[in-house]
Amino acid sequence: MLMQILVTGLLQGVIYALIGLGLFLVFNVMRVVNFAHGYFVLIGMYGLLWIAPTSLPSYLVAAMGVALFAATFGYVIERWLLEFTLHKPGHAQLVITISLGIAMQYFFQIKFPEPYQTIANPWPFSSVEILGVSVNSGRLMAAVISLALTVLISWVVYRTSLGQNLRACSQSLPGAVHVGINFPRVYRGTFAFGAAIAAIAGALLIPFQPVSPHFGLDLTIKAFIIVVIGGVASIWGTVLAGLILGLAEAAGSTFVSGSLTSSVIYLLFLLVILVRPQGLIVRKADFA
Amino acid sequence: MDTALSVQGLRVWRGRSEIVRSVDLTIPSGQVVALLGANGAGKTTLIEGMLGLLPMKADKLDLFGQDVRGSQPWEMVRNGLVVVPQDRYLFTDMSVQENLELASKRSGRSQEQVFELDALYDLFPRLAERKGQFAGTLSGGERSMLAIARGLALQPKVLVLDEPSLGLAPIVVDLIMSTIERIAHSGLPILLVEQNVHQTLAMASWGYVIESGAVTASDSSEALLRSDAILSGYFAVDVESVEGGS
Amino acid sequence: MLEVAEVAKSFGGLRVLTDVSFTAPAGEVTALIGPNGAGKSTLVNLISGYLQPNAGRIQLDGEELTSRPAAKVFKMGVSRTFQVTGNTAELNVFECVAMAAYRQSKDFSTVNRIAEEQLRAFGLWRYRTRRLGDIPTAMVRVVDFARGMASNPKLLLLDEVMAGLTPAEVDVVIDQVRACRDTGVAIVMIEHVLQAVTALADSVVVLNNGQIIATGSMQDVSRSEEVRAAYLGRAATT
Amino acid sequence: MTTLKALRNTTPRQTINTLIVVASMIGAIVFPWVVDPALVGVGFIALIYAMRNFTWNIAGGLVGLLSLAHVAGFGIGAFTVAILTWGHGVNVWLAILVGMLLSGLVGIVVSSIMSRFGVNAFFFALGTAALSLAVSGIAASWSLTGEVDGLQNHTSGEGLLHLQWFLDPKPLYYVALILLVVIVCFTMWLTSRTRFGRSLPFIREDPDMAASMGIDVVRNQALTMGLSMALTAIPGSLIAQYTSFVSYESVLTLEIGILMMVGAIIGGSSTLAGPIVAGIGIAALEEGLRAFDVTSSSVSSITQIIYAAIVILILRLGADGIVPMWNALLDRLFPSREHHEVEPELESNDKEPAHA
Amino acid sequence: GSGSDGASDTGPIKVGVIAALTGIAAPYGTQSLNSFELAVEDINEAGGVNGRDLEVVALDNRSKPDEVPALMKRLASDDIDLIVGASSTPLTITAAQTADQIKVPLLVPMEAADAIIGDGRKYVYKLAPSVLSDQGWAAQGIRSAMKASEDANDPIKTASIIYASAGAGPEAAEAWKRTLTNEYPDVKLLDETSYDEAATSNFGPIVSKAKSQNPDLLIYFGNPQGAFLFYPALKESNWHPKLTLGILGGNTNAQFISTVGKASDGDMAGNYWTSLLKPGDNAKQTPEGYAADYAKAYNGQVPDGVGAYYYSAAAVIAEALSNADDISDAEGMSTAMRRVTIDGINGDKLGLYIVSHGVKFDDKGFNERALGLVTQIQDGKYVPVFPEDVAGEPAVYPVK
Ligand SMILES: Nc1ncnc2c1ncn2[C@@H]1O[C@H](COP(=O)(O)OP(=O)(O)OP(=O)(O)O)[C@@H](O)[C@H]1O
Ligand SMILES: Nc1ncnc2c1ncn2[C@@H]1O[C@H](COP(=O)(O)OP(=O)(O)OP(=O)(O)O)[C@@H](O)[C@H]1O
Ligand SMILES: [Mg+2]
Ligand SMILES: [Mg+2]
Repeated sequence: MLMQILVTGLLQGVIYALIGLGLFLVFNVMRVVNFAHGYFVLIGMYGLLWIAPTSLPSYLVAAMGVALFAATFGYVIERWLLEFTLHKPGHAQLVITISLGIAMQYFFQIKFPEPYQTIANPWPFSSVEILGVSVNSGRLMAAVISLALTVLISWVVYRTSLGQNLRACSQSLPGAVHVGINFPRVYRGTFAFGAAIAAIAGALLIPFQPVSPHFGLDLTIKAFIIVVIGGVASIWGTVLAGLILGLAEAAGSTFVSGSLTSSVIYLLFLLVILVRPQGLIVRKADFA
Repeated sequence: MDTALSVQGLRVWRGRSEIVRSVDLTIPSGQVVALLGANGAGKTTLIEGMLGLLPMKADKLDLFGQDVRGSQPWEMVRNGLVVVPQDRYLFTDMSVQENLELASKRSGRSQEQVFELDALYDLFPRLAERKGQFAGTLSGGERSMLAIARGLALQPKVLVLDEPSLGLAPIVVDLIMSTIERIAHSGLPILLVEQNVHQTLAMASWGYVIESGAVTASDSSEALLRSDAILSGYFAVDVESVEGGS
Repeated sequence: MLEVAEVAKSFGGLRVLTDVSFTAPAGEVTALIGPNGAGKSTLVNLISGYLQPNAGRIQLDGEELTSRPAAKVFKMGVSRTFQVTGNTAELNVFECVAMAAYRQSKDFSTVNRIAEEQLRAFGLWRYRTRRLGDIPTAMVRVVDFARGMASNPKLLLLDEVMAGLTPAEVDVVIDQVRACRDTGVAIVMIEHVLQAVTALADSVVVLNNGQIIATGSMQDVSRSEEVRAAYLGRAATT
Repeated sequence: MTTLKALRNTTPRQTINTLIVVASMIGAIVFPWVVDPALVGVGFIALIYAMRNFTWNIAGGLVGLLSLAHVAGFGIGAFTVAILTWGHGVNVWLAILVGMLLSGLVGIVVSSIMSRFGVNAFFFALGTAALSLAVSGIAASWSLTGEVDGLQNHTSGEGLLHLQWFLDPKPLYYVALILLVVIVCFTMWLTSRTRFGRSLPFIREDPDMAASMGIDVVRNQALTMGLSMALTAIPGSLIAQYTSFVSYESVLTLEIGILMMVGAIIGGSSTLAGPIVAGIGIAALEEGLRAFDVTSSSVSSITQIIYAAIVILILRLGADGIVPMWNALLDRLFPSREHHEVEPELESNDKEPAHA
Repeated sequence: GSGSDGASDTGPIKVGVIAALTGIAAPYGTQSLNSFELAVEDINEAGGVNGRDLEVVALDNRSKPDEVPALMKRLASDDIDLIVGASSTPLTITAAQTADQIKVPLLVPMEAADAIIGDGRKYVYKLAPSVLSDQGWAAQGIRSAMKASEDANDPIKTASIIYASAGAGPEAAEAWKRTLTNEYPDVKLLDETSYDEAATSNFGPIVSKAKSQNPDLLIYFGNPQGAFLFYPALKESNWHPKLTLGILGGNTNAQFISTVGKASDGDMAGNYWTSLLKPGDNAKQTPEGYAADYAKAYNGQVPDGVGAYYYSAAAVIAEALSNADDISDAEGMSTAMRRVTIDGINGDKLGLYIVSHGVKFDDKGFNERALGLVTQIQDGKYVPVFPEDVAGEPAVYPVK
């Protein structure tokens, strides 16, 4: 039983972490709270539903395709709808992304009136035993790929000069300009990238997770929880928080009854915010 | 062409008010040019306008003989026009070292590194002591030092310093002034904005006095030191008292 | 009178102040000078309740200030200015000063009257409807100063209010500081503008590396070799 | 008093805006008599939106607390009336007061805990969202709140005392209107005349500086949050009386919380009028979009997309919201004296001695 | 609205529909409005009622209960004397309250919690049975499962219940338990788990708990977002109880079989309706015909019982109107509703009534003849298995 919770929780958690990561980057670099993030995941899900790939290669190509599409879409959104708000005080971007989410939700509702569909499992095996727990291949591969992407992203952010530019923009925009960083490009790139990651996560989810337009808001909120619990200081905080949320859900659905599961999870989340307002992982200056 | 930077008819807006009106200004290669003016005269606005951070219009804006009107600010920086801003704009959650690394990496593509990190730490030993500390927790003076060091790490071809000595101890001001002089001798053209008239003019070859967004005097520094312009333009507090005086 | 006794402060492993003691009597200007990063602003933060000292005590007229929260310290009569301006751009100049005046009176119109007086005295009246972000940067600190005065404080902490002012403007502020001192307020002034220190300081405290290396009149301390080496440099000879 | 006069130079903009306020007051009063009776209910909903947005904005706009906890306040207001009045026969006005008190208490506790721990604005939003979701879950599983089925009004009293009119929505409309006006006037008085109210912008912009002016940041923040949430309970109670039914799905959805925030922000959260304008505007827009033929269900989804697009468009035109945009427009059309003040003005008593 | 001005006596008879076309309940609302309109078209084609056409006036309540009263009042002021609605339980409760206040009859075709009628309302009529009632889907489901196992000479001995805490879950669980204890005291209830749909994205742990107890009968309720995950998880666990029993929600959703695939095989469920129901003798419209018409009219979408009940609701209204003495006001309309008697499928005059049970409203407004239908998924189709008079095929037991 415990094993079961551990395995399901961690597998789910890795995917949450990937979804959270896209939001984290956008929030951290641009200070934009992207309420449409969950709907970007839906782009991946509905995109694959629409393409309906039948083989593994076509599935992978389709996933790539939706990621590319989401990136382009994200770029356009950033360029035309968000960029102008970024230097201004107030929370216009918040409302814009909320509205964007609403528009996307109803677009999906019109295009895909039949809710809760999935695609056929593209992986060549159907389930495997891990530590005595049988796991659906879709879930397993989603987790594996998410993990690989997470590692890749953190490498980019911490080990490349691209990442350094990202962090510079996140801390002082005028500072970034004064050292010659083309910040609009960084912003657009980040937003497009965040959207692409979300779409990939969606593509990974759709083989086993039925999709409906309302799923977007749920995912957005989960992604936020992850980012907040993780803290803005480090990518690893986000990853850790993703895993914790996955585990909490798995444990919660077994041990807490009824609608209280969410309440318990949210209250726990609140507690974490209070105890660690800076998030789980805080970067310390070293007083060498 | 031996002018590093040359502007004509520069007008800069903040919001809907035109703050800088039709300014002409030239920085010859290898010289220090001083920009003087009372608080709120528009010095910072002028610099931010040149860099393209504020809405502006100019009849001419040449950097080493090339028309750079319409360039984005980051392009200006990459072309060598480096500004050490009055508000410093450090990367507060990065360490001193990371701030400098970031700047030197960004510049280090084609040019040879004139200002190595080690040289910068030699210049400001205080920063060397604070290498690992977040820039956000530095003292006021330490921030100024870091901002200047970061500017130099970008390997500028033209350096604009907006009140570099703000909040610095007299001994550091001396240090900075002599550093600026040394850098200038090595051939780097510098535009220096300072409140410290005498020290500034002693170092500069040419000076501009700006008042309510317009240049009211421009002369060699010796002439300027002796001129009325300094008295009426610089020491005056208010437009009205100038008007009363004239 | 402000009494600072054996105060120490460190951040993480970094000792910023060690064993700092001095007094700032009412009706006098005590100048706090020293090289950058000596710990002057930190000391102001300790006195005004923004930071808590690791050791030592701070008292104002015999009342304990140590470890009191900032708002409480203000109510007890300590006003301060900020060296690094925060997110104040959207704030209205008049409201800033009026808000501080509430220490003197709870009455709406009295408060507004005090604010008006102070703004006029500092030559800031014409800025009254502006946002702090729209007035020249150096003026923001003068507004801070006016704000401090509007609260009718017992102790005024000025952290580099003259930085960036033209010599003429410095003269204006010097007059204000004098006028304020003459009303019997204890003033602690951090300055790198020596023109002002020389003109105003009744006594000078020199900090270096978190320790006091000299105290006395400006003439006294500028004779000290250590002070010259650490702080004054060439300025001492001119 | 010269100070006040100097501060309150009437600009053309103010004159125009005053006229608009007067006109819309008159409009609001005669509204139920000039429109189709069925639209009175829409008018009532519009007032509820306005009240919701406005009360949210007291904490959200004036102090910058991006709160999603307000939906909990809204729900508490509704559930208190349901439990006390419908369930135990307590007078509804008393129940409303109790609801306000409870909701205000939640606000105070939430805010003081959060700000004590130094939570930043966005985290505040998400933390409070979590709280609302938790409260919603609790309401869905607690027998006192009717679990998933919610609570219904089976009482039959009508009239002002019972705050209930089964057939004619007009009286409830006027009650909402009067309450809205009272809340607005109270807030205006608070923010311009009292120390507490005047301290709010300082807390929003720079809590450190606020503390240096003797403002107890944590306390004032908590009080504002409490006040704001207490007032949000009022529209909650009114809705409960209007629909005679409350459940976690009807008054405790995060969507309501988000709508309050969105409404205040598109109206212009830096202004008092903004949230009201937006509330009424949104209700009118929803009504206008309903005019489309809904017989095909995708038309209904398309109206939602149009609605979202209009919101985005408004913000695209002016990121600060409708009312600031309007004010800027008026300033441009009728440049006022204030504009000239950008130049240093000449005032005889303004000259300081240039030299000592 | 009242008053019988001459013009309206010959013009079309307007019927109001309040549905959730947007928001959380939109999937239901959309199908119900579509079906209702389809039925009205069919009625009008058949010559209307007493020579007058029906006309639908639909309003979207956006899934928000607080919008409903104003919409109802607007319909009433538009001279509409009968309203159909309103998609989900909270919406319907508000509609029912308002109906009683404004004294306009409200016909509730679909399942909504009994609370909408409660101890009785004068103007509310509920067509479908209740989850909770003794003749409802939950109780019938148990009977059907027990009968299948008894027929197979392998009576069910143990059972477990897993249900979503939201929606009809708690009511279903209560009815299941009640029926088991009252009618089948020998069956041992091993476990009862309620889960939170919003926080459960993987049913692995819940299924493995059930697996460890190994009940003969696994009883489940979940909305689509839960059911579509639960059954695959059950399949992955490499364990299957002798029978799974569900009720409405996800198990009878139009997408259930195609999305869940093999994992749904043999699942028995209390179901609104299935297109395999045998039509009556008087049929102008058959269940299969309705499904085909719907698919033709709406892009090949497949309707489920929600649509069928709304389609039938229109037939009920036509029946009421055709018997009525006076339909010029709401009072007359209400009397007409109370007079309706339909015996069973296609038992109405027009032959358009396509659900499995008859109609006769009692004093409170509940349908006395409402009876829960039970279907089992066989070869990818919902086959009616209980009650016997409508059953097509015998039930399969044990599954696999
Ligand atoms: N956002 C704004 N809108 C309108 N006017 C502004 C704005 N910001 C600044 N100003 C005004 O622009 C003028 C020029 O300011 P600027 O900062 O360029 O002066 P400066 O010469 O650099 O002064 P300092 O010595 O204080 O740095 C000032 O009078 C100031 O009040
Ligand atoms: N939060 C902090 N964490 C770590 N170090 C800090 C922190 N705050 C200040 N310091 C360090 O403490 C030292 C003293 O800072 P302080 O601001 O008091 O200097 P100062 O004397 O006011 O200098 P200046 O004249 O340059 O303003 C500096 O070296 C600074 O880097
Ligand atoms: Mg400047
Ligand atoms: Mg300092």
